[in-house]
Amino acid sequence: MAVRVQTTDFDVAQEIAALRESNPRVGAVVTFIGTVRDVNADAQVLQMTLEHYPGMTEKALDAIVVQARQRFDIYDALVIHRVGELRPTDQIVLVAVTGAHRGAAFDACRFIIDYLKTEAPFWKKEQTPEGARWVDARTTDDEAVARWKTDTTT
Amino acid sequence: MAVRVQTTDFDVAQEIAALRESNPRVGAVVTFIGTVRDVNADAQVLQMTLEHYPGMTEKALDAIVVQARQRFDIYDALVIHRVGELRPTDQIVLVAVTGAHRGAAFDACRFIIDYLKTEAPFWKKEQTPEGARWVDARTTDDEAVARWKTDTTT
Amino acid sequence: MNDTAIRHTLTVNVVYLARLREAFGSAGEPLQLATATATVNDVLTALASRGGAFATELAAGRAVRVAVNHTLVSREARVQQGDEVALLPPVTGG
Amino acid sequence: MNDTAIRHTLTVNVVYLARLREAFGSAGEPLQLATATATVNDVLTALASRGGAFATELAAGRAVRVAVNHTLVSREARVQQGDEVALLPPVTGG
Repeated sequence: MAVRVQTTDFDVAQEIAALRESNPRVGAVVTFIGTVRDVNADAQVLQMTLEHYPGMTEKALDAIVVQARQRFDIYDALVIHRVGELRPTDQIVLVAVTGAHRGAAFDACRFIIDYLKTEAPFWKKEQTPEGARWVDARTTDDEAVARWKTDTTT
Repeated sequence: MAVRVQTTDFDVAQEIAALRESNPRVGAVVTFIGTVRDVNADAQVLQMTLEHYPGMTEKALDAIVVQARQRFDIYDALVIHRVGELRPTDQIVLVAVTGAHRGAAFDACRFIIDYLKTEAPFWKKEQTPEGARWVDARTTDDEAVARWKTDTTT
Repeated sequence: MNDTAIRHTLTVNVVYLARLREAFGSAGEPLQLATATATVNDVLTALASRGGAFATELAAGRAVRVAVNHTLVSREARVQQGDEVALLPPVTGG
Repeated sequence: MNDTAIRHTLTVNVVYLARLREAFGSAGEPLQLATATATVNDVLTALASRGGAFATELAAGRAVRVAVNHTLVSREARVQQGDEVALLPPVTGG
Protein backbone atom coordinates (compact mmCIF):
# COMPACT_ATOMS: atom_id res chain seq x y z
CA MET A 1 0.00 0.00 0.00
CA ALA A 2 1.35 3.39 -0.96
CA VAL A 3 0.21 6.93 -1.59
CA ARG A 4 2.36 9.55 -3.28
CA VAL A 5 2.00 13.25 -4.03
CA GLN A 6 4.43 14.44 -6.68
CA THR A 7 5.00 17.07 -9.36
CA THR A 8 6.48 14.58 -11.84
CA ASP A 9 4.59 12.35 -14.26
CA PHE A 10 4.12 8.59 -13.73
CA ASP A 11 4.25 5.49 -15.95
CA VAL A 12 1.25 3.28 -15.30
CA ALA A 13 2.97 0.11 -16.57
CA GLN A 14 5.90 0.59 -14.17
CA GLU A 15 3.61 1.40 -11.26
CA ILE A 16 1.50 -1.71 -11.87
CA ALA A 17 4.62 -3.88 -12.12
CA ALA A 18 5.87 -2.55 -8.76
CA LEU A 19 2.44 -3.05 -7.15
CA ARG A 20 2.20 -6.66 -8.38
CA GLU A 21 5.79 -7.57 -7.62
CA SER A 22 6.25 -10.63 -5.43
CA ASN A 23 2.54 -11.51 -5.44
CA PRO A 24 1.83 -14.23 -8.04
CA ARG A 25 -1.70 -14.67 -6.65
CA VAL A 26 -2.84 -11.46 -8.37
CA GLY A 27 -5.39 -12.20 -11.10
CA ALA A 28 -6.93 -8.76 -11.64
CA VAL A 29 -5.54 -5.22 -11.84
CA VAL A 30 -7.92 -2.27 -12.18
CA THR A 31 -6.62 1.24 -12.72
CA PHE A 32 -8.14 4.68 -13.02
CA ILE A 33 -6.19 7.57 -14.56
CA GLY A 34 -7.57 11.11 -14.41
CA THR A 35 -6.29 13.46 -17.12
CA VAL A 36 -6.47 17.19 -17.86
CA ARG A 37 -9.16 17.98 -20.43
CA ASP A 38 -8.76 20.92 -22.79
CA VAL A 39 -12.32 22.00 -22.05
CA ASN A 40 -14.30 22.30 -18.80
CA ALA A 41 -17.71 23.87 -18.22
CA ASP A 42 -17.69 25.14 -21.82
CA ALA A 43 -14.41 27.07 -21.51
CA GLN A 44 -11.07 26.27 -23.06
CA VAL A 45 -8.46 25.19 -20.52
CA LEU A 46 -4.95 26.41 -21.34
CA GLN A 47 -3.22 25.26 -18.18
CA MET A 48 -4.08 24.05 -14.71
CA THR A 49 -2.54 24.36 -11.25
CA LEU A 50 -3.08 21.59 -8.71
CA GLU A 51 -2.78 22.81 -5.12
CA HIS A 52 -2.92 20.62 -2.04
CA TYR A 53 -2.64 20.84 1.75
CA PRO A 54 0.73 19.30 2.63
CA GLY A 55 0.57 17.26 5.81
CA MET A 56 -3.13 16.49 5.47
CA THR A 57 -2.99 15.10 1.92
CA GLU A 58 -1.05 11.91 2.58
CA LYS A 59 -3.03 11.31 5.76
CA ALA A 60 -6.35 11.65 3.90
CA LEU A 61 -5.22 9.38 1.04
CA ASP A 62 -3.88 6.79 3.49
CA ALA A 63 -7.20 6.75 5.34
CA ILE A 64 -9.11 6.21 2.07
CA VAL A 65 -6.86 3.32 1.03
CA VAL A 66 -7.09 1.71 4.47
CA GLN A 67 -10.89 1.89 4.26
CA ALA A 68 -10.86 0.31 0.80
CA ARG A 69 -8.68 -2.57 2.01
CA GLN A 70 -10.97 -3.19 4.96
CA ARG A 71 -14.08 -3.09 2.81
CA PHE A 72 -13.02 -5.05 -0.28
CA ASP A 73 -11.18 -8.34 -0.79
CA ILE A 74 -8.10 -6.91 -2.52
CA TYR A 75 -4.36 -7.42 -2.20
CA ASP A 76 -2.97 -3.93 -2.60
CA ALA A 77 -3.72 -0.38 -3.72
CA LEU A 78 -1.70 2.58 -4.92
CA VAL A 79 -2.63 6.25 -5.26
CA ILE A 80 -0.43 8.80 -7.02
CA HIS A 81 -1.66 12.39 -7.27
CA ARG A 82 0.26 15.11 -9.09
CA VAL A 83 0.42 18.73 -7.94
CA GLY A 84 1.75 21.92 -9.53
CA GLU A 85 1.42 23.09 -13.13
CA LEU A 86 -0.32 20.75 -15.58
CA ARG A 87 -1.44 21.07 -19.20
CA PRO A 88 -4.23 19.47 -21.23
CA THR A 89 -3.68 15.72 -21.78
CA ASP A 90 -1.36 15.52 -18.73
CA GLN A 91 -2.01 12.73 -16.25
CA ILE A 92 -3.30 14.00 -12.87
CA VAL A 93 -4.02 10.95 -10.75
CA LEU A 94 -3.52 7.19 -10.75
CA VAL A 95 -5.46 4.70 -8.65
CA ALA A 96 -4.34 1.09 -9.10
CA VAL A 97 -5.77 -1.92 -7.27
CA THR A 98 -4.74 -5.58 -7.35
CA GLY A 99 -6.85 -8.55 -6.31
CA ALA A 100 -7.45 -12.22 -6.95
CA HIS A 101 -10.66 -11.47 -8.89
CA ARG A 102 -11.99 -8.50 -10.78
CA GLY A 103 -15.17 -7.67 -8.87
CA ALA A 104 -13.47 -6.49 -5.69
CA ALA A 105 -10.70 -4.76 -7.66
CA PHE A 106 -13.21 -2.74 -9.70
CA ASP A 107 -15.21 -1.82 -6.61
CA ALA A 108 -12.15 -0.80 -4.59
CA CYS A 109 -10.69 1.31 -7.42
CA ARG A 110 -13.95 3.18 -7.88
CA PHE A 111 -14.41 3.58 -4.12
CA ILE A 112 -10.95 5.12 -3.77
CA ILE A 113 -11.36 7.66 -6.58
CA ASP A 114 -14.90 8.54 -5.44
CA TYR A 115 -13.65 9.26 -1.91
CA LEU A 116 -10.52 11.01 -3.15
CA LYS A 117 -12.71 13.39 -5.18
CA THR A 118 -14.68 14.45 -2.10
CA GLU A 119 -12.30 13.99 0.87
CA ALA A 120 -8.71 14.59 -0.24
CA PRO A 121 -7.47 18.19 -0.02
CA PHE A 122 -6.68 19.00 -3.67
CA TRP A 123 -7.88 22.03 -5.61
CA LYS A 124 -7.72 22.78 -9.32
CA LYS A 125 -7.27 26.28 -10.68
CA GLU A 126 -7.71 26.65 -14.43
CA GLN A 127 -6.25 29.21 -16.78
CA THR A 128 -8.75 30.01 -19.54
CA PRO A 129 -8.72 32.70 -22.24
CA GLU A 130 -11.05 34.68 -19.92
CA GLY A 131 -8.66 34.42 -16.95
CA ALA A 132 -7.97 32.16 -13.99
CA ARG A 133 -10.70 30.41 -12.02
CA TRP A 134 -10.99 27.85 -9.24
CA VAL A 135 -12.82 24.75 -10.43
CA ASP A 136 -16.20 24.21 -8.77
CA ALA A 137 -16.90 20.93 -7.02
CA ARG A 138 -19.29 18.71 -8.98
CA THR A 139 -22.46 17.59 -7.24
CA THR A 140 -22.11 14.29 -9.13
CA ASP A 141 -19.00 13.63 -7.02
CA ASP A 142 -21.05 13.95 -3.84
CA GLU A 143 -23.63 11.60 -5.31
CA ALA A 144 -20.93 9.10 -6.27
CA VAL A 145 -19.59 8.94 -2.74
CA ALA A 146 -23.07 8.82 -1.19
CA ARG A 147 -23.69 5.63 -3.15
CA TRP A 148 -20.99 3.82 -1.11
CA LYS A 149 -22.68 4.84 2.14
CA THR A 150 -26.00 3.18 1.32
CA ASP A 151 -24.94 0.42 -1.08
CA THR A 152 -24.24 -2.80 0.78
CA THR A 153 -24.65 -5.07 -2.25
CA THR A 154 -21.26 -4.47 -3.83
CA MET B 1 -11.87 1.31 -31.29
CA ALA B 2 -9.70 -1.76 -31.68
CA VAL B 3 -9.54 -5.39 -30.68
CA ARG B 4 -6.42 -7.50 -30.97
CA VAL B 5 -5.57 -11.16 -30.40
CA GLN B 6 -1.85 -11.77 -30.07
CA THR B 7 0.76 -14.10 -28.60
CA THR B 8 3.05 -11.24 -27.52
CA ASP B 9 2.86 -9.19 -24.33
CA PHE B 10 1.56 -5.60 -24.19
CA ASP B 11 2.58 -2.39 -22.40
CA VAL B 12 -0.42 -0.76 -20.78
CA ALA B 13 1.14 2.73 -20.76
CA GLN B 14 1.82 2.59 -24.51
CA GLU B 15 -1.63 1.23 -25.27
CA ILE B 16 -3.32 3.98 -23.24
CA ALA B 17 -1.21 6.65 -24.95
CA ALA B 18 -2.27 5.34 -28.38
CA LEU B 19 -5.92 5.16 -27.34
CA ARG B 20 -5.90 8.75 -26.01
CA GLU B 21 -3.89 10.20 -28.88
CA SER B 22 -5.50 13.16 -30.63
CA ASN B 23 -8.38 13.40 -28.14
CA PRO B 24 -7.67 16.11 -25.53
CA ARG B 25 -11.25 15.88 -24.25
CA VAL B 26 -10.43 12.63 -22.42
CA GLY B 27 -10.65 13.10 -18.64
CA ALA B 28 -10.86 9.49 -17.45
CA VAL B 29 -9.12 6.26 -18.43
CA VAL B 30 -10.16 2.98 -16.79
CA THR B 31 -8.26 -0.23 -17.46
CA PHE B 32 -8.61 -3.85 -16.47
CA ILE B 33 -5.69 -6.28 -16.75
CA GLY B 34 -6.22 -9.98 -16.19
CA THR B 35 -3.11 -11.92 -15.13
CA VAL B 36 -2.13 -15.57 -14.68
CA ARG B 37 -2.31 -16.62 -11.03
CA ASP B 38 0.01 -19.31 -9.69
CA VAL B 39 -2.93 -21.01 -7.97
CA ASN B 40 -6.46 -21.82 -9.15
CA ALA B 41 -9.10 -23.96 -7.46
CA ASP B 42 -6.52 -24.99 -4.84
CA ALA B 43 -3.98 -26.36 -7.33
CA GLN B 44 -0.62 -24.94 -8.29
CA VAL B 45 -0.55 -23.61 -11.86
CA LEU B 46 2.78 -24.17 -13.61
CA GLN B 47 1.82 -22.96 -17.06
CA MET B 48 -1.31 -22.12 -19.04
CA THR B 49 -2.35 -22.39 -22.66
CA LEU B 50 -4.88 -19.93 -24.07
CA GLU B 51 -6.79 -21.29 -27.05
CA HIS B 52 -9.29 -19.37 -29.14
CA TYR B 53 -11.52 -19.78 -32.20
CA PRO B 54 -9.86 -17.75 -34.96
CA GLY B 55 -12.40 -15.98 -37.12
CA MET B 56 -15.03 -15.80 -34.41
CA THR B 57 -12.83 -14.19 -31.74
CA GLU B 58 -12.36 -10.76 -33.31
CA LYS B 59 -16.01 -10.71 -34.38
CA ALA B 60 -17.18 -11.48 -30.82
CA LEU B 61 -14.87 -8.87 -29.26
CA ASP B 62 -15.91 -6.26 -31.84
CA ALA B 63 -19.57 -6.88 -31.04
CA ILE B 64 -18.94 -6.46 -27.30
CA VAL B 65 -17.07 -3.17 -27.80
CA VAL B 66 -19.77 -1.85 -30.16
CA GLN B 67 -22.40 -2.65 -27.52
CA ALA B 68 -20.38 -0.87 -24.82
CA ARG B 69 -20.04 2.24 -26.99
CA GLN B 70 -23.77 2.30 -27.67
CA ARG B 71 -24.63 1.81 -24.03
CA PHE B 72 -22.15 4.12 -22.26
CA ASP B 73 -21.01 7.69 -22.88
CA ILE B 74 -17.37 6.91 -23.67
CA TYR B 75 -14.92 8.01 -26.34
CA ASP B 76 -13.05 4.83 -27.15
CA ALA B 77 -12.26 1.30 -26.04
CA LEU B 78 -9.50 -1.22 -26.64
CA VAL B 79 -9.35 -4.96 -26.01
CA ILE B 80 -6.15 -6.99 -26.28
CA HIS B 81 -6.28 -10.72 -25.50
CA ARG B 82 -3.24 -12.96 -25.58
CA VAL B 83 -3.29 -16.58 -26.77
CA GLY B 84 -0.71 -19.37 -26.63
CA GLU B 85 1.57 -20.36 -23.76
CA LEU B 86 1.50 -18.20 -20.64
CA ARG B 87 3.08 -18.47 -17.19
CA PRO B 88 2.09 -17.24 -13.72
CA THR B 89 2.24 -13.42 -13.45
CA ASP B 90 1.93 -13.02 -17.26
CA GLN B 91 -0.64 -10.54 -18.53
CA ILE B 92 -3.59 -12.22 -20.31
CA VAL B 93 -6.01 -9.47 -21.26
CA LEU B 94 -6.27 -5.69 -21.34
CA VAL B 95 -9.48 -3.69 -21.50
CA ALA B 96 -8.97 0.08 -21.68
CA VAL B 97 -11.73 2.69 -21.93
CA THR B 98 -11.53 6.47 -22.32
CA GLY B 99 -14.27 8.97 -21.54
CA ALA B 100 -14.89 12.51 -20.42
CA HIS B 101 -15.87 11.37 -16.92
CA ARG B 102 -15.11 8.35 -14.79
CA GLY B 103 -18.58 6.87 -14.22
CA ALA B 104 -19.20 5.81 -17.81
CA ALA B 105 -15.57 4.70 -18.25
CA PHE B 106 -15.77 2.40 -15.18
CA ASP B 107 -19.12 0.97 -16.26
CA ALA B 108 -18.01 0.35 -19.85
CA CYS B 109 -14.72 -1.30 -18.81
CA ARG B 110 -16.50 -3.65 -16.44
CA PHE B 111 -19.25 -4.37 -19.00
CA ILE B 112 -16.66 -5.33 -21.62
CA ILE B 113 -14.70 -7.72 -19.39
CA ASP B 114 -17.91 -9.24 -17.99
CA TYR B 115 -19.18 -9.96 -21.52
CA LEU B 116 -15.76 -11.11 -22.74
CA LYS B 117 -15.66 -13.67 -19.92
CA THR B 118 -18.94 -15.24 -21.03
CA GLU B 119 -19.20 -14.57 -24.78
CA ALA B 120 -15.73 -14.49 -26.33
CA PRO B 121 -14.36 -17.86 -27.53
CA PHE B 122 -11.27 -18.29 -25.35
CA TRP B 123 -10.37 -21.34 -23.30
CA LYS B 124 -7.71 -21.82 -20.64
CA LYS B 125 -5.90 -25.10 -20.14
CA GLU B 126 -3.73 -25.29 -17.03
CA GLN B 127 -0.68 -27.43 -16.35
CA THR B 128 -0.61 -28.46 -12.70
CA PRO B 129 1.63 -30.94 -10.83
CA GLU B 130 -1.30 -33.41 -11.19
CA GLY B 131 -1.49 -32.94 -14.97
CA ALA B 132 -3.29 -30.79 -17.53
CA ARG B 133 -6.90 -29.64 -17.11
CA TRP B 134 -9.34 -27.34 -18.88
CA VAL B 135 -10.42 -24.52 -16.58
CA ASP B 136 -14.09 -24.64 -15.58
CA ALA B 137 -16.30 -21.64 -16.25
CA ARG B 138 -17.15 -19.73 -13.07
CA THR B 139 -20.79 -19.27 -12.23
CA THR B 140 -19.87 -15.84 -10.83
CA ASP B 141 -19.05 -14.82 -14.42
CA ASP B 142 -22.59 -15.67 -15.51
CA GLU B 143 -23.93 -13.69 -12.56
CA ALA B 144 -21.73 -10.72 -13.45
CA VAL B 145 -23.07 -10.56 -16.99
CA ALA B 146 -26.66 -11.13 -15.87
CA ARG B 147 -26.38 -7.96 -13.79
CA TRP B 148 -26.02 -5.86 -16.96
CA LYS B 149 -29.22 -7.34 -18.37
CA THR B 150 -31.40 -6.19 -15.47
CA ASP B 151 -29.49 -3.17 -14.17
CA THR B 152 -30.69 0.03 -15.84
CA THR B 153 -29.36 2.37 -13.17
CA THR B 154 -25.72 2.41 -14.19
CA MET C 1 -31.25 -20.75 -52.04
CA ASN C 2 -32.70 -21.61 -55.46
CA ASP C 3 -31.69 -25.24 -55.36
CA THR C 4 -33.49 -26.35 -52.18
CA ALA C 5 -36.22 -27.98 -54.28
CA ILE C 6 -33.81 -30.44 -55.81
CA ARG C 7 -31.52 -31.09 -52.79
CA HIS C 8 -32.38 -33.86 -50.37
CA THR C 9 -29.31 -33.63 -48.16
CA LEU C 10 -27.45 -30.81 -46.40
CA THR C 11 -23.76 -30.67 -45.53
CA VAL C 12 -22.33 -28.40 -42.82
CA ASN C 13 -18.76 -28.05 -41.57
CA VAL C 14 -18.69 -28.87 -37.88
CA VAL C 15 -15.86 -27.44 -35.72
CA TYR C 16 -14.92 -28.86 -32.30
CA LEU C 17 -13.15 -26.54 -29.89
CA ALA C 18 -10.98 -26.87 -26.77
CA ARG C 19 -12.21 -29.67 -24.48
CA LEU C 20 -14.61 -30.98 -27.15
CA ARG C 21 -11.82 -31.26 -29.73
CA GLU C 22 -9.87 -33.43 -27.29
CA ALA C 23 -12.93 -35.48 -26.27
CA PHE C 24 -13.83 -36.20 -29.92
CA GLY C 25 -10.23 -36.60 -31.08
CA SER C 26 -11.00 -34.27 -33.99
CA ALA C 27 -10.88 -30.54 -34.80
CA GLY C 28 -13.93 -30.87 -37.03
CA GLU C 29 -15.46 -32.59 -40.04
CA PRO C 30 -18.05 -32.19 -42.79
CA LEU C 31 -21.40 -33.56 -41.61
CA GLN C 32 -24.10 -34.63 -44.04
CA LEU C 33 -27.71 -34.54 -42.87
CA ALA C 34 -30.33 -36.55 -44.73
CA THR C 35 -32.79 -33.64 -44.87
CA ALA C 36 -33.09 -30.54 -47.02
CA THR C 37 -33.65 -28.23 -44.00
CA ALA C 38 -32.22 -28.51 -40.52
CA THR C 39 -31.64 -26.68 -37.23
CA VAL C 40 -28.73 -26.59 -34.82
CA ASN C 41 -30.65 -29.10 -32.75
CA ASP C 42 -30.72 -31.52 -35.70
CA VAL C 43 -26.93 -31.25 -36.02
CA LEU C 44 -26.43 -32.00 -32.32
CA THR C 45 -28.86 -34.93 -32.44
CA ALA C 46 -27.10 -36.43 -35.44
CA LEU C 47 -23.73 -36.20 -33.67
CA ALA C 48 -25.02 -37.53 -30.31
CA SER C 49 -26.55 -40.54 -32.09
CA ARG C 50 -23.00 -41.79 -32.76
CA GLY C 51 -22.71 -42.70 -29.08
CA GLY C 52 -19.43 -42.66 -27.18
CA ALA C 53 -17.92 -39.29 -26.35
CA PHE C 54 -20.39 -37.59 -28.70
CA ALA C 55 -23.36 -38.94 -26.74
CA THR C 56 -21.74 -38.03 -23.41
CA GLU C 57 -20.60 -34.52 -24.27
CA LEU C 58 -23.76 -33.55 -26.16
CA ALA C 59 -26.26 -35.04 -23.70
CA ALA C 60 -29.15 -32.79 -22.73
CA GLY C 61 -28.12 -30.44 -19.96
CA ARG C 62 -24.42 -30.33 -20.90
CA ALA C 63 -23.22 -26.77 -21.35
CA VAL C 64 -22.35 -26.60 -25.04
CA ARG C 65 -22.94 -23.45 -27.06
CA VAL C 66 -23.14 -23.30 -30.83
CA ALA C 67 -21.88 -20.63 -33.22
CA VAL C 68 -23.02 -20.68 -36.85
CA ASN C 69 -20.64 -18.79 -39.12
CA HIS C 70 -18.96 -17.25 -36.03
CA THR C 71 -22.12 -15.97 -34.33
CA LEU C 72 -23.64 -17.59 -31.22
CA VAL C 73 -27.12 -18.89 -31.99
CA SER C 74 -29.92 -20.79 -30.26
CA ARG C 75 -30.66 -24.47 -30.74
CA GLU C 76 -33.63 -23.55 -32.92
CA ALA C 77 -31.54 -21.59 -35.45
CA ARG C 78 -31.58 -22.88 -39.05
CA VAL C 79 -28.37 -24.14 -40.63
CA GLN C 80 -27.72 -23.82 -44.37
CA GLN C 81 -25.65 -25.78 -46.85
CA GLY C 82 -21.95 -25.01 -46.26
CA ASP C 83 -22.40 -23.31 -42.87
CA GLU C 84 -19.61 -23.51 -40.29
CA VAL C 85 -21.21 -24.94 -37.14
CA ALA C 86 -18.89 -24.67 -34.14
CA LEU C 87 -19.43 -26.48 -30.82
CA LEU C 88 -18.06 -24.44 -27.91
CA PRO C 89 -17.58 -25.59 -24.32
CA PRO C 90 -18.14 -22.80 -21.73
CA VAL C 91 -15.62 -20.05 -22.43
CA THR C 92 -12.95 -19.19 -19.84
CA GLY C 93 -10.92 -16.31 -21.26
CA GLY C 94 -10.13 -12.95 -19.72
CA MET D 1 -4.07 19.90 29.57
CA ASN D 2 -3.11 20.63 33.15
CA ASP D 3 -3.06 24.37 32.73
CA THR D 4 -6.66 24.97 31.55
CA ALA D 5 -7.63 26.18 35.01
CA ILE D 6 -5.32 29.13 34.79
CA ARG D 7 -5.70 30.00 31.08
CA HIS D 8 -8.43 32.40 29.99
CA THR D 9 -7.59 32.54 26.29
CA LEU D 10 -6.93 29.97 23.57
CA THR D 11 -4.75 30.39 20.48
CA VAL D 12 -5.07 28.22 17.38
CA ASN D 13 -3.21 28.38 14.08
CA VAL D 14 -5.70 28.98 11.30
CA VAL D 15 -4.81 27.91 7.73
CA TYR D 16 -6.59 29.24 4.63
CA LEU D 17 -6.46 27.09 1.51
CA ALA D 18 -6.95 27.59 -2.23
CA ARG D 19 -9.82 30.01 -2.98
CA LEU D 20 -10.06 31.07 0.69
CA ARG D 21 -6.36 31.95 0.82
CA GLU D 22 -6.88 34.26 -2.15
CA ALA D 23 -10.14 35.73 -0.79
CA PHE D 24 -8.54 36.52 2.58
CA GLY D 25 -5.17 37.57 1.12
CA SER D 26 -3.45 35.30 3.66
CA ALA D 27 -2.22 31.72 3.98
CA GLY D 28 -3.08 31.69 7.67
CA GLU D 29 -2.52 33.29 11.04
CA PRO D 30 -2.56 32.65 14.79
CA LEU D 31 -6.04 33.37 16.17
CA GLN D 32 -6.62 34.13 19.83
CA LEU D 33 -10.03 33.36 21.30
CA ALA D 34 -11.07 35.04 24.55
CA THR D 35 -12.31 31.77 26.08
CA ALA D 36 -10.62 28.80 27.71
CA THR D 37 -12.62 26.25 25.66
CA ALA D 38 -13.92 26.56 22.11
CA THR D 39 -15.33 24.62 19.16
CA VAL D 40 -14.73 24.87 15.41
CA ASN D 41 -17.92 26.91 15.28
CA ASP D 42 -16.45 29.46 17.68
CA VAL D 43 -13.40 29.84 15.44
CA LEU D 44 -15.58 30.42 12.37
CA THR D 45 -17.78 32.91 14.22
CA ALA D 46 -14.75 34.88 15.44
CA LEU D 47 -13.39 35.09 11.88
CA ALA D 48 -16.75 36.00 10.27
CA SER D 49 -17.22 38.82 12.79
CA ARG D 50 -14.36 40.65 11.06
CA GLY D 51 -16.71 41.40 8.16
CA GLY D 52 -15.50 41.80 4.56
CA ALA D 53 -14.39 38.64 2.75
CA PHE D 54 -14.41 36.72 6.04
CA ALA D 55 -18.10 37.43 6.57
CA THR D 56 -18.95 36.58 2.95
CA GLU D 57 -16.95 33.38 2.65
CA LEU D 58 -17.88 32.03 6.08
CA ALA D 59 -21.58 32.93 5.98
CA ALA D 60 -24.00 30.17 6.99
CA GLY D 61 -24.66 27.86 4.07
CA ARG D 62 -21.30 28.43 2.36
CA ALA D 63 -19.52 25.14 1.67
CA VAL D 64 -16.44 25.33 3.88
CA ARG D 65 -15.03 22.26 5.60
CA VAL D 66 -12.70 22.30 8.54
CA ALA D 67 -9.75 20.04 9.35
CA VAL D 68 -8.23 20.12 12.83
CA ASN D 69 -4.67 18.81 12.88
CA HIS D 70 -5.18 17.36 9.37
CA THR D 71 -8.43 15.50 10.07
CA LEU D 72 -11.85 16.62 8.82
CA VAL D 73 -14.14 17.38 11.76
CA SER D 74 -17.65 18.68 12.40
CA ARG D 75 -18.49 22.21 13.47
CA GLU D 76 -19.10 20.94 17.00
CA ALA D 77 -15.59 19.53 17.43
CA ARG D 78 -13.46 21.04 20.24
CA VAL D 79 -10.28 22.92 19.42
CA GLN D 80 -7.30 22.92 21.77
CA GLN D 81 -4.46 25.34 22.41
CA GLY D 82 -2.01 25.17 19.48
CA ASP D 83 -4.26 23.20 17.12
CA GLU D 84 -3.93 23.70 13.38
CA VAL D 85 -7.41 24.63 12.15
CA ALA D 86 -7.62 24.57 8.34
CA LEU D 87 -10.47 26.05 6.32
CA LEU D 88 -11.03 24.09 3.09
CA PRO D 89 -13.22 25.08 0.16
CA PRO D 90 -14.88 22.08 -1.60
CA VAL D 91 -12.10 19.83 -2.91
CA THR D 92 -11.69 19.27 -6.64
CA GLY D 93 -8.78 16.88 -7.12
CA GLY D 94 -8.64 13.60 -8.98
